[in-house]
Amino acid sequence: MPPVAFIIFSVIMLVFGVLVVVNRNPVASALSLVVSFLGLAALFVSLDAYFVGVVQILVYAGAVMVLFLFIIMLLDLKAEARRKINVVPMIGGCVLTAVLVLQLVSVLNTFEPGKKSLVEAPLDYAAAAAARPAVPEGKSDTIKRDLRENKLPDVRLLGEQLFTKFPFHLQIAGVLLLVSTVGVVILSKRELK
Amino acid sequence: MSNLLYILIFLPILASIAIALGAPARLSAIGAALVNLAISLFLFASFDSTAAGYQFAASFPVIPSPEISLSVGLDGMSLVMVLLTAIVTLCAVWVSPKQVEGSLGLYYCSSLLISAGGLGAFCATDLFFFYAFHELALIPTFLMIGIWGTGARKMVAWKITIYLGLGSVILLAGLLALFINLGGKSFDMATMQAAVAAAELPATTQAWIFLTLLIGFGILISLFPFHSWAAPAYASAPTPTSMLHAGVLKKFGLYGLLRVAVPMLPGGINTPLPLPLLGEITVLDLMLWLLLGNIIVIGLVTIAQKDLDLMLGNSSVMHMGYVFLGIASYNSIGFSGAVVLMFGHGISIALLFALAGRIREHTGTLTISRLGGFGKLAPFLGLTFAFAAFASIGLPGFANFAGEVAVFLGAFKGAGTEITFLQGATIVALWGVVISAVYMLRAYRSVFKGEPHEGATMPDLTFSQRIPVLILVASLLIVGLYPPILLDKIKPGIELIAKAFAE
Amino acid sequence: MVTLNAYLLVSGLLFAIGFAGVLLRRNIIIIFMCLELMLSASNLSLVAFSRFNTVNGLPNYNGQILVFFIIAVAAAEVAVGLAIIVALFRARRTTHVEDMNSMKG
Amino acid sequence: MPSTPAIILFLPLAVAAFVLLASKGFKLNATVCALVSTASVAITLVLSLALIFGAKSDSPDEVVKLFTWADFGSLQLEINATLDRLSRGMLFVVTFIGTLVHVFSLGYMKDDAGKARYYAGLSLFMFSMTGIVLADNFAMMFIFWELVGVSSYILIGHWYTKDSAADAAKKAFLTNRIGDFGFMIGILILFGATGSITFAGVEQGLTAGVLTGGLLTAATLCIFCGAVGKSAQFPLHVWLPDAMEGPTPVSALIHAATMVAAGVYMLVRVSFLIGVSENAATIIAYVGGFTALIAALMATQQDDIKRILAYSTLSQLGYMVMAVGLAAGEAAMFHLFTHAFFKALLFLGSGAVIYACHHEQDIWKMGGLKDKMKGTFATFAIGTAALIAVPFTSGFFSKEAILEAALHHDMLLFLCAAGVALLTAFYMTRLVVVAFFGKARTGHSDHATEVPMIMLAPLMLLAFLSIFSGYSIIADTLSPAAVHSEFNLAIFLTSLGALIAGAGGAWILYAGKDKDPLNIGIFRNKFYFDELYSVIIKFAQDKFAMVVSAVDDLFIDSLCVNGISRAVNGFGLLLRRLQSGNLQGYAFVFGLGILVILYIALINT
Repeated sequence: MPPVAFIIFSVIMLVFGVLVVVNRNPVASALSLVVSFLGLAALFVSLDAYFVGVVQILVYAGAVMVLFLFIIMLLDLKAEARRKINVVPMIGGCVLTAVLVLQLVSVLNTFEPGKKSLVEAPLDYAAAAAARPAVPEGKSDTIKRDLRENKLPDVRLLGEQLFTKFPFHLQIAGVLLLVSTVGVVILSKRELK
Repeated sequence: MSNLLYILIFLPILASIAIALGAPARLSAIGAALVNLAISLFLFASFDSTAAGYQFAASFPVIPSPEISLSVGLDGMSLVMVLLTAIVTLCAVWVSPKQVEGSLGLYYCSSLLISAGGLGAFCATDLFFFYAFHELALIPTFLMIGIWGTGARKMVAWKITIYLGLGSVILLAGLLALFINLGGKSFDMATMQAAVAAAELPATTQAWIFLTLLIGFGILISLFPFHSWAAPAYASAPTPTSMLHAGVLKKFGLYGLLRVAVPMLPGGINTPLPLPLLGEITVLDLMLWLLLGNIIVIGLVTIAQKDLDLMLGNSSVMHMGYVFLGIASYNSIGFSGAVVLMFGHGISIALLFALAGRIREHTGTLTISRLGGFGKLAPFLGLTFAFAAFASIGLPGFANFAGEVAVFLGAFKGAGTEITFLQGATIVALWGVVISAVYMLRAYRSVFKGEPHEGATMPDLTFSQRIPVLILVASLLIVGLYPPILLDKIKPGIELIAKAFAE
Repeated sequence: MVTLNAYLLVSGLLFAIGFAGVLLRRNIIIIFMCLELMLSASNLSLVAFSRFNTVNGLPNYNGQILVFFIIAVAAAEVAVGLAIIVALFRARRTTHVEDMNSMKG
Repeated sequence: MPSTPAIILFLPLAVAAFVLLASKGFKLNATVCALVSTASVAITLVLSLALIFGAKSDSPDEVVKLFTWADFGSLQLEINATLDRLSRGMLFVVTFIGTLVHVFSLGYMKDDAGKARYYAGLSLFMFSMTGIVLADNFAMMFIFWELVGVSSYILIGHWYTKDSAADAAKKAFLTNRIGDFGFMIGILILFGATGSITFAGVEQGLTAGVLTGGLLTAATLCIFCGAVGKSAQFPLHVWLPDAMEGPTPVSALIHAATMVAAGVYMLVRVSFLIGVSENAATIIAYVGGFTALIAALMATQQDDIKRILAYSTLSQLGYMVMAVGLAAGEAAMFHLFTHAFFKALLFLGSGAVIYACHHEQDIWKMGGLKDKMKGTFATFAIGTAALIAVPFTSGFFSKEAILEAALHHDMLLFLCAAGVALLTAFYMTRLVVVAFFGKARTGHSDHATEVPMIMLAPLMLLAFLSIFSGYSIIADTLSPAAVHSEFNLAIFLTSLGALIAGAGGAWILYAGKDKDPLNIGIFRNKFYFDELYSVIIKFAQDKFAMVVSAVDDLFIDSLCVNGISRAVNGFGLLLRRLQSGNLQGYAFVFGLGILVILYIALINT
């Protein structure tokens, strides 16, 4: 990806991120967040993380943000009435953020490994294919085949890792989702007994 | 055989679980207490009084390093304490009401758990469980006072909990210091005792640890000036809790001093420590001053009480001073006296609280001036209260007397013609015998003698209510008339402890 | 060409924007959105690290798997969080954080 | 087969337990209980006589081991029976008077509701008193010493619904406790110094000279404290007159003949101690003499028949203690022996009078009883004669012995003793004249009739002994100690003169009078000792206790304990401020924390 595209998507992402914060209307904020996530997804794609990029759009920009909008509609939130702005917390928050950014810059300035560009870390499909272990006779390795064909089997590689190295964690995540589902159902009941 | 002690400890716990699961509360509790008493009596009968060291020992490893194991065993001293616990538990459960506000099950469970904690602490030969079991008993005490107490029960419950919790923390610090200084490898008491000689701790270190233990245990025993939790707590607590705590649990601290501090810190008692405000003072002298505070100051405080329950609570604080005196005498006579006195005091104070509780149940008050002539209205109550009062002020024929005499004789054993601070303190402490007679007889005179107040009623105890009272009276009398029944069992173990610092 | 630091900088800025939102906004739903921004910013860092630390010519997929989990957890969090907000709104008729101070000691 | 001393000692205890259990638990008839109790004491009397007559004149003193009460390894506390002339004789006195009192009580307490309890108390007392007599060591002595106090407490407070009786019982017990406090200290000092608790062991230690000087005097005086309490010597004499609230037979047994004499007995038992401590002996003698004098003075102005006798007992006990202090222990024991009979006689006689007058005790409400109660009057007169030492009665011989000892040692004490003899004659004559002579002053005494035989018989037996127990034919065998003093004209004349002066003076003053011509407030009010003590108790104890209690409450509980808790509470309140409930405040602090950590972790390195 050329630097121009990187800059464009980064700017989209950041600008709409700022809009999320400064918009007085929650619906506008939510929509800004969707756009910001789209920019983020593009950056993921620029990093060859196609699956994550797609998930970001599907889950975040799609499902989660719909949920947000739903709730905003449900609660019928109007634009916030102007309240008296508390100066001290406001300044404090801004200063803290500024300091954070400053720290970030100073750390990145001295972060040597971060100075290499994408060109210096090229993807090498042939080497990757060669590094894969041999499969038993009669079975085929689709990942290897794809790599040989100079394609990045992104989803397959992720899935392979997920199911071979982290199956337990995956199940825990599943349980977590189940629990949260139950929790939400209970919380949403009108009369808590 | 060796599993008997586990049964003894865990039976009350199992019974509480059963009650929690819906078993009839009173029946299960009395059943468990009866079985426990039977086991204790069996242990008592089959105890070999010629052998020193722990009997019925058993061990169950929990953590290999540092070595913690649920090991149990009895020597004469713990045997007596176990017997005391079993007797008082049965009586405390028996006098518990058949109906209470709230959960009856919790009421009985609490009593059983206090008992289990006491039994565990007395049986344990592992320092960790020795401590842990006592802590177990504090929680139900808090619940009982907080839920079923009278008067300012919440305040009192918090006070006792925080106070005893503080004492426990100080105690824990002392025990850990001892543990680390004795090698820090095993919590087994016998192993630690064996390490004493090799460790060769500097006398000052020993003295500091002893002081920490004295304060820690002292708070649990209501040693002056850490006594102010005791009387209000006993006055406020429901009857079975007062009986169990004053009768049994409070003895844990004294037992601990004799079991841990005295034999494992042989050089700690006579080494001067530079203390703030007090200057250079040995732990022994400090202990003597404080026990005089218990006996004389609290004795006078007791005289000034206007309520029977507060008076009994304070008297129990006061009498702890005599047990301390027995420990301070540092010879086997004094130690034996201390153990017998613990037994006698435990039984007599439980009896007094049981009878006072009965009066409160009926009249709703224990203010002495509002009671009178109960001897005529309820002769059995009057007679047994007299027995308990006589026992409490140390008259011959009751277990307390045997203990007190031994304590006094122990303090003078080998004194020669020099009157040191120990002997001087003993003479002052003797005045406490007069003081306790004053408040006890005054209260007895006002409550039980004379004509009853106009319109006053007091039903006498029913047959079923008499049984626990008679058990307690009988225990006092048997030991009082023939002390060797306890002394013979205590002797080998006590001599072992006495030998530990004589060397 | 684009360096790792560039990605990290962008990610950090996004994080800072989210952080500022959390500190400055009073509407709890917007605060919640800002939290999502911060999570996403960390995702970007992870993906960037994953891409730049190649293993045998491929991105290090461990990083992306972490992102996957973060998204899963975030989804759950959003669901529960929004349910709580709804419950709160029912009780208090407000989404303003300054009105939610029953934890004040 | 248990030995004879064991039976004598433990039979009463068994009976006491039996009576208590049987009457309370199984509702056994109270009269049966009374008879069982009486029978048991009669058995002990027979056994004591058997001990006396079984012993040959030259048989050595022995100690019969009964059982070890407590074994501490390095120290054994044993319950033993020491058998020598002293204990055998004392045993006879105790069981003999005990038997008579039991019998007398069968009549006196016939209709009492608490008869079973009364007899249980009597049996318990017999057990305790026997224990004191048989003791061969200080521990055993102390055990039974305390038990005697208990049984006395029970019996004085027999009519416990009566406030005065309940108070008297409490007073007696507490006063005795103060004496016991000293007694115990004395025992402890002796034990500490000699390492022994037995009389023999302590004597051996003292002979070896391990304990001398001030500490020995202190120890002796501490031991004496026990006697001061039990034998009601000044300054602890106040309980005895009040103890007359108990049933009259109890007064005869406990507060005249036996228990109060236990102090004297104990002093004689430990006379080796007094022998080596001269200063203490002098103090003891003077305390005894002083008590004898003030008690006699107080007796002259009392109106209650039993109180007169009580003060008379005090006075006679003072005599005995004085004798002990003058190293005339034998004279003291001899007087104890004779006094036991005639004082028991007088008390039982007064009991008979009270019984006949429907529990009237004021002598000014009696009068003219000599014709209505001939038997009682005759025996009472004999008792009086013995008490005021009419020549050739038993009291004459024993008092003579004491006077002789006083004459040889200390002129002041001799004069004091002679004065007491005069006063004794005076107040006893006053009592007899007012109560028995003249005419009946109230309906009660007018309708009095002779008491039944079961009450009269013990009186007669005692009257016989009051006259003859001083003669060597009885005294030599039965008495714990007999003194045959040489006839001394000076003493004879002094005592005769005192007798005539006292009795004659009283006759002249009181014959035919209906109210007391004398009114000496200080005697009548017992030198205000009771008032003084109640003030002392009120201030030194009750007020002091209140102050201590208040200090305890304010300083330790409120200031130290609750103060700490308040400090903790205040600190908590302070920390509570930080808990603002502001979500973003928390987030701010949180972020700040992260920045600080980042700074430390990444930049500062």
